[in-house]
Amino acid sequence: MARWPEMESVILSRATRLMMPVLIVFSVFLLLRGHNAPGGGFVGGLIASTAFALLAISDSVDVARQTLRIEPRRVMGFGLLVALSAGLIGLLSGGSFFEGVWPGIKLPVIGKLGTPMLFDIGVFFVVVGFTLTVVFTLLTEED
Amino acid sequence: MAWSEVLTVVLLVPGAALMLIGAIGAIRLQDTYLRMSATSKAATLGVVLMLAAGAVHFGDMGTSTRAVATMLFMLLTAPVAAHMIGRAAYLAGEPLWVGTRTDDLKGMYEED
Amino acid sequence: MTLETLIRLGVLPMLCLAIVLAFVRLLRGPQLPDRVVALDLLTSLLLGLIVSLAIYDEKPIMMDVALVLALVSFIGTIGFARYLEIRAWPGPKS
Amino acid sequence: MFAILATLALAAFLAPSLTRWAGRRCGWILALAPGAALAYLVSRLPAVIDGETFDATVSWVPALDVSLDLRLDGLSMVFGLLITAMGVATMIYAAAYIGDDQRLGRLNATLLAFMLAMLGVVLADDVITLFVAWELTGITSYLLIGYDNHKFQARRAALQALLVTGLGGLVLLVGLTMLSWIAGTTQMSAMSAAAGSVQGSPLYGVVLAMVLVGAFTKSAQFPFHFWLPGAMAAPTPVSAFLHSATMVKAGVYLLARMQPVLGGTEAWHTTLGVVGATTMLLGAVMAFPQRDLKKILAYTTVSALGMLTMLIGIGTSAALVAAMAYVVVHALYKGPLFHVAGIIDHETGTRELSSLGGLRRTMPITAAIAAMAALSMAAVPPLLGAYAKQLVHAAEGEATAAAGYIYWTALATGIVTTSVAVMLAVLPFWRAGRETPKQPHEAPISLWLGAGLLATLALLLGPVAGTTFRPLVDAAARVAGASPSELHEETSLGLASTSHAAEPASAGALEGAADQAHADADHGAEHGEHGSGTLLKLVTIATGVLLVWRRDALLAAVAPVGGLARFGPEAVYRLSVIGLKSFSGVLTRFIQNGYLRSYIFVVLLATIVLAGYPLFSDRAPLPPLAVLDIRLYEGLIVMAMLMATLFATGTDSRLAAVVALGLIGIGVAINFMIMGGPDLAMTQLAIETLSVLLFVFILHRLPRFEHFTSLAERRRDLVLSLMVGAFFTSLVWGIATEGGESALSPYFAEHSLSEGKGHNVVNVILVDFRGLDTMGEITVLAVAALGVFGLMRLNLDKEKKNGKVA
Repeated sequence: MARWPEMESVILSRATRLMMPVLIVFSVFLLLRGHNAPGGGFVGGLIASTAFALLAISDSVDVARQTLRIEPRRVMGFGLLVALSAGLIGLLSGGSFFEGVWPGIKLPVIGKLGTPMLFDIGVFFVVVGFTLTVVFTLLTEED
Repeated sequence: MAWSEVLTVVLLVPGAALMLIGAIGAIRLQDTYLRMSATSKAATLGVVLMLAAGAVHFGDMGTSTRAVATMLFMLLTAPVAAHMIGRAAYLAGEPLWVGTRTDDLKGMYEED
Repeated sequence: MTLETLIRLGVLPMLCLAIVLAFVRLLRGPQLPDRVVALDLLTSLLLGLIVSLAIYDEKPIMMDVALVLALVSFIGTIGFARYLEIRAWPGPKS
Repeated sequence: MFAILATLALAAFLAPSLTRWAGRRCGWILALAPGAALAYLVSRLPAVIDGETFDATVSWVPALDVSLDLRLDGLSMVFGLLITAMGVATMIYAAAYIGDDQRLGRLNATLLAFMLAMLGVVLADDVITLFVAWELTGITSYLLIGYDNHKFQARRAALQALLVTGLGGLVLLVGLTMLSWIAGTTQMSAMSAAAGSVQGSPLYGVVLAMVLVGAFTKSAQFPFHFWLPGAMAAPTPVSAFLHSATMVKAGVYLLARMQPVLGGTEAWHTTLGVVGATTMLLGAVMAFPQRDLKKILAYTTVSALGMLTMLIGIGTSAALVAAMAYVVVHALYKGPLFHVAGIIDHETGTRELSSLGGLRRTMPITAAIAAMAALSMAAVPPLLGAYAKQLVHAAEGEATAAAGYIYWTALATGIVTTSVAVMLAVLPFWRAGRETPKQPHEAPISLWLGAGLLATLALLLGPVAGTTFRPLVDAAARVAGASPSELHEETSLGLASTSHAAEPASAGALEGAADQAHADADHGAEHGEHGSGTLLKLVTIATGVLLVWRRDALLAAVAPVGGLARFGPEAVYRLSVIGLKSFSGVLTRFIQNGYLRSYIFVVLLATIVLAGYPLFSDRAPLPPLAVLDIRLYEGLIVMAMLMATLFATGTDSRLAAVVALGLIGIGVAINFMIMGGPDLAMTQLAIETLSVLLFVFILHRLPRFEHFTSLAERRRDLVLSLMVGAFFTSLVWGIATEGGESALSPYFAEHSLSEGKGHNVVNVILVDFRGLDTMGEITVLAVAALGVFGLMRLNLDKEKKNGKVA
């Protein structure tokens, strides 16, 4: 007989397991190329959090929390910190707050590194943190 | 028409046709399960074909890999989605079409 | 018969007709699952539309949008299915 | 000059810890800070008297060329000396008076902070610096009045003072900014050059009114005077320092400082003259019936401030000199009187005039100080008060605007002030002894030392006023606009008359001086019947004493008039505060009634009205939209979205509505894509997914679907939504047809690669050009998430508490 509450479907959880890495890679890909082609922190963050939300639905919130390993709120805090430091680097290196600083290093895949890129990564983490905090809180309530 | 254009057309038009058939199926078929089988199978195959046409048409490395990724994604998720809807509909007590002969699931999800 | 005219006269009208039909199912669909099916179908149709437009307007960027739209349709369907299950069979809890 | 401000600031900062460490002796130590400032000013005194000025500037906001300009000239010297001298006396007095109350540290710190602010006001040469210091005095005064915050009376008085002076300050800010805009400079010293253009400009009336409101509220002029008696709820050292000698004179200082720029016009003279005279009379008359010593002193201060405003209103050189002289003299006698009142309260436990008497035997020194101060107040020669009063009488004669009114009010005030002086000095000390709650004995030295010094100063300076006191006052008057030529003739005369008075300080000699002053005043005034000044003075003093003697009978007769207070300005203030509270209550109940529906309704309505009106009120009807080449499928998608909207609003099943919304979202995303915004489309799609998910989880827990709103409400909402729809359509329509090219997008497009190092303009804008906005947005996101978490956590705990959760 069907057991409740984990009315989970094996097919769905297997599919999610398979898809998680693809989605995460795709979201990071969107994030890093954001500067030169459609993408960026917001979209990347949303896609990544959708992946985790899917995991939360297919299996359960606790599984999703374990896979994420870090408390979503802490992710958000970390994101804000990264974003702020990106702004401060501009200030510290003589320019004004949030002035873009381009050290001129050019990585093969990602392209030129710079503080706006760092800021974008900060945005990515904040968006992921934000969405997952909301989704997980709602889900915990429900389960 | 260049060789690649022919291939694109060969992939694109049947894709669109299949999707139209899927839509017609969704309209004419009698109950949820039949409609679902039509849409998930026909439409998904149609999309895959059109994505392939896209991949062929844009030869460059980046786009075609992404198109292939989307195709794989569709091939993976469509059946899972169809399965989930079907089960949910059955649980929700959707009536089967009067003409269905066998219902394998009868009795499997009894109220406990 | 260039590719563009073929798409404009062939593929797009077919897709538009399909969209109309799917939409009729969405409106008429007696029960919720029918509507979810219609939504799933509509999303696939729109995906097809995006791809054909990408080819028609020569914009490869649109293919990324296609992937995201596929993601949308899958997760939307899963969400609705999950909801239907809970509503249909809340289990001993409530 | 910044050094003395810095020392005061440092002292204020260290005061709390210093007070704890030094205990009762902290008063003497902390007095060093104002003492140092006093020493600095005195060292600059000779130079300032010769007309020299000292400037100091620190650039504060270079972008708006706002800088901290300080200037030490005659006028600021007089007030500076006043503040620092009174400051020293107050610090010593406060420590002894408050004793070992653990909040003494806070009081000392605030007092020193106030001194800093007051010096800031007096030394400021830049309008903005003046205003900042002006507001700081308001805040410190609020803190000081509300010192006994456990008493409701003190809190209410503090709030009242803050509101009245605060609002006045606000009006003053507008006035000053307009003034500096017209005059072209924020430097007050440079403004006098632009006096012509200021007085000529159409805005002169408005600027004048605003500056006057600022000054009148601060200096408690009628009808804003009621906050000052209320401020007596502050501890006595505060009342002595702020509400008699320094802060309330800031308004007078501002008038004197603005006299060269705004003064000289008919409006200036009449307003100041009338308001000043009325306040002067009102203050004196209301002081008479009071029973509490401090209230009497408060009302007499109001009266003195009225006189000062009137003198500045008269505006002749003699009047300005008299005003400056009276500013100092008033502080010299009012400060000690307040300290005496404090000593009486401290020693006998009560401040009720009726229950005080025969204190001269138990408190001889205090009695002597009170006598000296009161005599100076009643302008009995040879005290400095007499000299000042003589100048005042001379000046009153010269009044042109509302001369009659001024003359008679001045006369009446003279009488009442004398009687009040008698009430203060004679009754408590020389009347038959009365038993008081505490057995009175002489106050400790630190309590009467400050008052004693100031009172004896008034005594010593009296006879030699011409040589020592007068030059300083002239320097100040010159800054306030008195012309040196007239002053000179006045001084020589004053000198002559007081020189021979230098030998025996007999009253007669000074009488001669008074006559001559009156004599030369005659040729100015129309009234011929001056006769001799002495007769007038004797009559004033006699009537004053008479009034005191028959006080009780007089009060009984006047009692019914007391009912008038109900309609006074204080009642107006109270009513407006109560009215404001109830109005805000009603408004909040309407706006914040807890239903999300009404919030949205108010927001949408406001948007349409506020944004719609300016956009479409004066515009020609929208040009016909050129038929865009809308392709078939675009039209189809829009049609689908429209149908989905109708369906979503019509259906009863929430989830069907969610499905429809999902479709609309996807339609929008595709439109974005067609318009050429792929990453916008992607973001929209991703958000669409997540919102569907969130909706699904939330809907699951909502109760069965019922209609909360009545049919009428739904019809109203329909109309509103149609209006909103029409508004946004026409907005987009206008933009589409207008096609006004914005300067921004080309700029971003151009520089996105060169500066932002990225081809994707949208992302470069988001992350680099407008990085700060995005920073703000993600912070908002974070806070929102915490909000959701908090709310949800709340429900969870509740359910756990009553064990519902399995």
